[in-house]
Amino acid sequence: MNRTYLIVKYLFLLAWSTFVVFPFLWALSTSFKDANAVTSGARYIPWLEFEPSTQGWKSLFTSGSQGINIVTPFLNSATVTLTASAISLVLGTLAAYGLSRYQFRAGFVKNSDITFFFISQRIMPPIVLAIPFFLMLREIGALDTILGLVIVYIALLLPIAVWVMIDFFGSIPKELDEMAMIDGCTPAGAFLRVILPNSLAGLVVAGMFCLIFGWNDFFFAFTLTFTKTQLLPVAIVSLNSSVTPWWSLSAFALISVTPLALVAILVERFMSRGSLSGAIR
Amino acid sequence: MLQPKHFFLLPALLTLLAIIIFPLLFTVRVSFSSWDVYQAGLDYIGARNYLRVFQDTRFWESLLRLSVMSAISVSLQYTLGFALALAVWKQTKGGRLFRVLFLVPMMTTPVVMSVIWRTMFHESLGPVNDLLSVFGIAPVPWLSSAAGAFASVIIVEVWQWTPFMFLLLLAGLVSLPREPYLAAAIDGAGPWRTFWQVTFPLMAPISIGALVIRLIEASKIMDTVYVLTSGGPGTATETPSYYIYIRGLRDFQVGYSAALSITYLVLMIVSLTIISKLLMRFLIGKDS
Amino acid sequence: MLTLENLSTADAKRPLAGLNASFEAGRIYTILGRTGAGKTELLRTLIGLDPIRSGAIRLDGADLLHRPVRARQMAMVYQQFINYPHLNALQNVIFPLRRQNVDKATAVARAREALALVGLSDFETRMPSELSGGQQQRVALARAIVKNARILLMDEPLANLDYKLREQLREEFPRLLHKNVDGVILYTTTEPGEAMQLGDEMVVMHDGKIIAHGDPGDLFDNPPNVEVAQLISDPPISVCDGRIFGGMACFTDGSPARLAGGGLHDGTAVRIGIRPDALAIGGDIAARVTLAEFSGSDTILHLQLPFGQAAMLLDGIHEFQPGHGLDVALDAQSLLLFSQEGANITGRIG
Amino acid sequence: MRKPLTGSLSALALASSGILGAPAVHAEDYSRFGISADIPGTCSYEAIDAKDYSGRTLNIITHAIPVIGEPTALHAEQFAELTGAEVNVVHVPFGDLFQRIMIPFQSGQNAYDVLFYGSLWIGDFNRFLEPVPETYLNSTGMADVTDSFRGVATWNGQMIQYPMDGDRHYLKYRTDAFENDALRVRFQAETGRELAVPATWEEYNEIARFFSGFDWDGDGEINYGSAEVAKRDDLMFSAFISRAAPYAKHPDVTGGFFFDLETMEPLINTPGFVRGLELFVEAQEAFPPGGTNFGLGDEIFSFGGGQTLMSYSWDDAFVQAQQEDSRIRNMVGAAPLPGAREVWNRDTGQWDRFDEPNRAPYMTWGWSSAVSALSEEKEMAFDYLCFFANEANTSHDLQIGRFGVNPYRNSHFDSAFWQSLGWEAQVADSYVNTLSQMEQSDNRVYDLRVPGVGQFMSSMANGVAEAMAGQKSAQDALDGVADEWRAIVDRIGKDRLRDAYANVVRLEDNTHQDGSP
Repeated sequence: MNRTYLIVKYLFLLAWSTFVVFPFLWALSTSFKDANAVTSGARYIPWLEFEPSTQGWKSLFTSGSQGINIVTPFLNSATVTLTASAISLVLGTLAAYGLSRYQFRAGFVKNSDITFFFISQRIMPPIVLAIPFFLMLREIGALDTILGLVIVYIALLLPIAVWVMIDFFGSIPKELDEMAMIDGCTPAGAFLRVILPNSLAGLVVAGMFCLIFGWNDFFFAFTLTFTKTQLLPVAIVSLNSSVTPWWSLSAFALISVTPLALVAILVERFMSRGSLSGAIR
Repeated sequence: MLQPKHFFLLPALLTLLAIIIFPLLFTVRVSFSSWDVYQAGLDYIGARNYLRVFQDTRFWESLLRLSVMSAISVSLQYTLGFALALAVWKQTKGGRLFRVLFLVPMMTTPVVMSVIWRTMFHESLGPVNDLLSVFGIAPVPWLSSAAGAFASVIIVEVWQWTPFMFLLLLAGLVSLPREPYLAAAIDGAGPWRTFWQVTFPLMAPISIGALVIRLIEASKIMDTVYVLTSGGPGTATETPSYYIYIRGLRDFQVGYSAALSITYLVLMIVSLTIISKLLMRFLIGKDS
Repeated sequence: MLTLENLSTADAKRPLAGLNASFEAGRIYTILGRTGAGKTELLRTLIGLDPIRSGAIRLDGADLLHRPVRARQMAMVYQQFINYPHLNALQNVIFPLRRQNVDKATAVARAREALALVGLSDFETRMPSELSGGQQQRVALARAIVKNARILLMDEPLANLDYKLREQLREEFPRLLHKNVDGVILYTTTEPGEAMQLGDEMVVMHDGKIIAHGDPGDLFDNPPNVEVAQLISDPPISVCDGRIFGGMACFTDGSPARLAGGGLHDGTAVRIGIRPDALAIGGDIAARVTLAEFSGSDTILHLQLPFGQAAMLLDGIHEFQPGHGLDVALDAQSLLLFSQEGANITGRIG
Repeated sequence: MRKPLTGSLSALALASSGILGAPAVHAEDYSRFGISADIPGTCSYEAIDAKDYSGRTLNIITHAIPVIGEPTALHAEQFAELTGAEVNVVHVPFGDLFQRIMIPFQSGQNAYDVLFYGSLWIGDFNRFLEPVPETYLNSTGMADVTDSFRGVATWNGQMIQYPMDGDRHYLKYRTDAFENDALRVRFQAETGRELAVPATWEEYNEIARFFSGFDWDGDGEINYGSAEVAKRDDLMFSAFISRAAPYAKHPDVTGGFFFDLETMEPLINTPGFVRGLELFVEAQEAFPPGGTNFGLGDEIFSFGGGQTLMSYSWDDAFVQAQQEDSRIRNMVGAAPLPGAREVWNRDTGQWDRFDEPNRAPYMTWGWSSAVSALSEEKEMAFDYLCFFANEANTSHDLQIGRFGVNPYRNSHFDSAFWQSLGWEAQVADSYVNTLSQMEQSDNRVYDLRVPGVGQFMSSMANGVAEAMAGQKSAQDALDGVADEWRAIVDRIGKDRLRDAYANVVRLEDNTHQDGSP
């Protein structure tokens, strides 16, 4: 019984790993192909099955007309994502703490309604917000700037931060804050000295979600910029001409996922320590 | 009067309001206008756009399709995510590697990853049919048959977002109290019964949160559809978000797409409220 | 001296209803009541965590209500073992001192002292998660003591510990607290034994009200009313209906309880309390066992008597099947007589 | 990567500029820009070099790299170096280009000075575009642009787009298969007809079906009959127009192809279109696996990669097949789009029979460029466009297939030019002849260049997709499209549309502004 269970478990883990890894391996292989290698059917191993070409990778680091140089977009993306995530995380954590510890009431609006208001911001399909955001940023002169994107991304990311952190704070006993206040802390002191240091796991998870959704947003980065401020996902589609460059997109997919994969390693550390305890609940 | 509690909530609330209030009100206003590709402006045409939404079978069909699609894909994500979380929860050889690996798909850029998947599903140049042929399976019309396209979209969604469920559920599992398990062990419950009588009920609150959030996100599915199938074949994979995109930014019927969006928003809020109530009753057995 | 004047709350699940009491420094007050009687609510209100609706709280005459939590000079030990998870044992105890602006060196010295008092000198650098439940609660106690608070609140501090530890700490507490705490000590518990053992004075709460306040021994011997009587003994006193007949209390089957009738008219309905030790095996009352349960090294038998139900305490472990019949005797000295309204009107015969 | 300019090419380029006699000796050598030599002209390297735009900025939106996007960026770099201007270029995939330009237009935001986009959007963009100034209308390059491409750039008698590319749909086929005797014999045995380049879409479908499902070129991979753009929201609408045109565009009927210009009643569900759609649906059986979901990129890969026998759309697939490292280089031929022997005559309400198949070349939308009316750098913007399309640059760009710059000047229809790039004479001839024949046709079909063209086309594409997927019959699907078109006409306004559509009908009916033939 136990043995069968173990075998089944590992088969399942291996099968899923294969499923997870396969697209990356395919992308890795494809990133070294050219049009000829692509059009001659499914080929997997360079040299053996096709003549490798580095044009996919080169096209991502070419300044000039024949490719894009993703270094600047990479830095832009990092700036926008990190700034917006940091602001969202700070504001979202504060709000989530307030909502999890205090009762708010304004007319018929209660805590649960405020929480829902935050989360409901994720429901709206982004497409329809493109034009209003465009007009708004235009008014404040923030079109095609890092600032403008940060503003919009905060609206996208704040709800995520609030959602994760409300769940997280819900798992931290209220008595801990009370204890801190009994021991002489102000409400802010209790939050900063006691709750925050114990929320690292939640912050890591919330931060990770912010980074994921910020880093990978294509739509707003695309609609709200012109020629000066280019983010990473927008840069890559510059190569998506009549013929989709399988090779460049594959190379890009691998490059783009790397910084976040490092975040995954960080998150895993918290998971194995068990200190994500109730990151969500 | 401002109390300490307000200093926690208000910065975020006011920031979000400041950013979102204009777009939101503007969208509502636009939905009552005839803003279109030839005339940009806020005239007032009453509820004409909404009447059109009401008669737009393509929209309602896409909603129906979406509910089937997201129900299948989110429940697959949940089941698989739960199974994976259970599998690496206890001491597992290579557990850390698995955990990192399982997280990575959700970190990929959907707009790019969908292209990679499209190349994989390519019926004559892609590896999926090529590998299937090794097992003697005839080429599957992944993107050119209604069922295949539907399945492809779901496969990509499951690939990308099962990690989300996995992470949330694993975090939940790790923080479960130990006592109920001791009690179950004393009762002599087997692993199957322990799961259903202890683990699953204890995980219910996390499950509901994760399911609702995934439903919200999954319902916005758009990049995947655009890249993989363009909503086709026919309209077999057209979702409301993609349809709104077509109407709004391809056709540039700004007023009409705003009306579609507001309708969508209201329907989503209503159905998510109902769904979470039902989940509560089903999984926890209580209301609210 | 801590004084409550007509203290009421509204919001809580178990509102307090017009509490009046005063507590003196240097004494341990145990607050006894069932879960939900309002004990915790009282402590939370005192410390300022829950708002009040009306009334006043004074410390040596000064109004405490308008002071924020951090300035009420109170300390609290929770039922759950609440320590700061990110700080080690020593840092936990230092924490309140630093908030009082005690300089670092002094704080460390005093914290060490406090940890030594609770016997944790060897565990200073352990994180709370690396300590046992009992040790965690000792850290919490040290953190409460070290502040030199005017008022120390302890909310069922032993409830979540296992039996042995509980016994051990119960032994230690009175000496430890008396020696190290100058202020008022309020200690809530659901266990009558603990309340009597630890309390210099005992307060009994029921339904958000204080229903008795006095010396534990007195209250036990002579509970002022039927609620107190039921709360104060474990297993609880059983209450059966009765009637005055010939100036004497009798059970509903007519058998005499051999209690003076308290001057009531014949036929007046009364309630007769039977302490668990009032019953003994071997007598003329036919009884049937409905349930046998064990409490420590004792056996509690729930019996069906001709005039009602009552619990009996037996030394040692005895196996009885439900339905087993046996004859019992009733000791009149251990009976209590209550008016229909619940007041204790016990009068001994002779 | 780039081939050196050959003698014949420079001769051609010089000839095209009409200043053959001028001395080719210049004070400065511009060959460092990748051209073999500057060619004198209005916007030659030398002329632009003389301008000083330092400290000023030019913002350009264009298509993704490489098609049009690469030459845009290349010439932007050159322009910047010559004039000292700062030039920013943003590259956008075709599917998102319209909204990326339209949102700033509608909100009055001056986002881009120069725009490269699909010429069919002129109906939507015309209000926001700056007419081409006199100087440039009289430039050396402009004089040589063919009539049809001048027409494409003109709106209400005014040129508002700057011609820099010529596009059309034509048929591409594998000559190695058509000339293979064994296959010819087999084809005859099976169908009873001789194998020839299809002259009608019925023949196209038949030949495609025959060549589907076996490895007729011996490369070890199974081959198929036809690669077409059939993915709904890709460019499928263009493919459908190509197929339907000869059945629906009667040479004797004037006054509108998509609409009856007088009533603005949609013609999309008339028998000619229905027949075209039925044949499109039928053709699916000769598609490669997944072919019903092919976008333009897939089509190019499929035909250009040697998988399919025939394809029709823009130049890309042909150019891909003719790449130096292509497996099927010089095994491809170009031909006019197939025609129809039965053509619907909406004047008489019946089918007319044609012994010589009726051809209706689809002058499909292609790349065009324009200057935004909101721009504050209009002079520099037009200088850039004129420089982009100067004689030296155009000759250079035509040589590089991936640039997507295709013949649009009379001088480009010269077989020798293409042979100089290593094309075999037969291939080059078929290419040039096919293209120039289209220019000479009197029965051309143009895109529906009206406001809201996106709405009309996406509605049409959806109906076509429903028929292709078997969700509806061809007639039902197009009836549905016609209903939607009527609704769009009501929303946008009949008169507004008629005014715009008249521009298209004038081109189709070969009439001039004043209505005279």
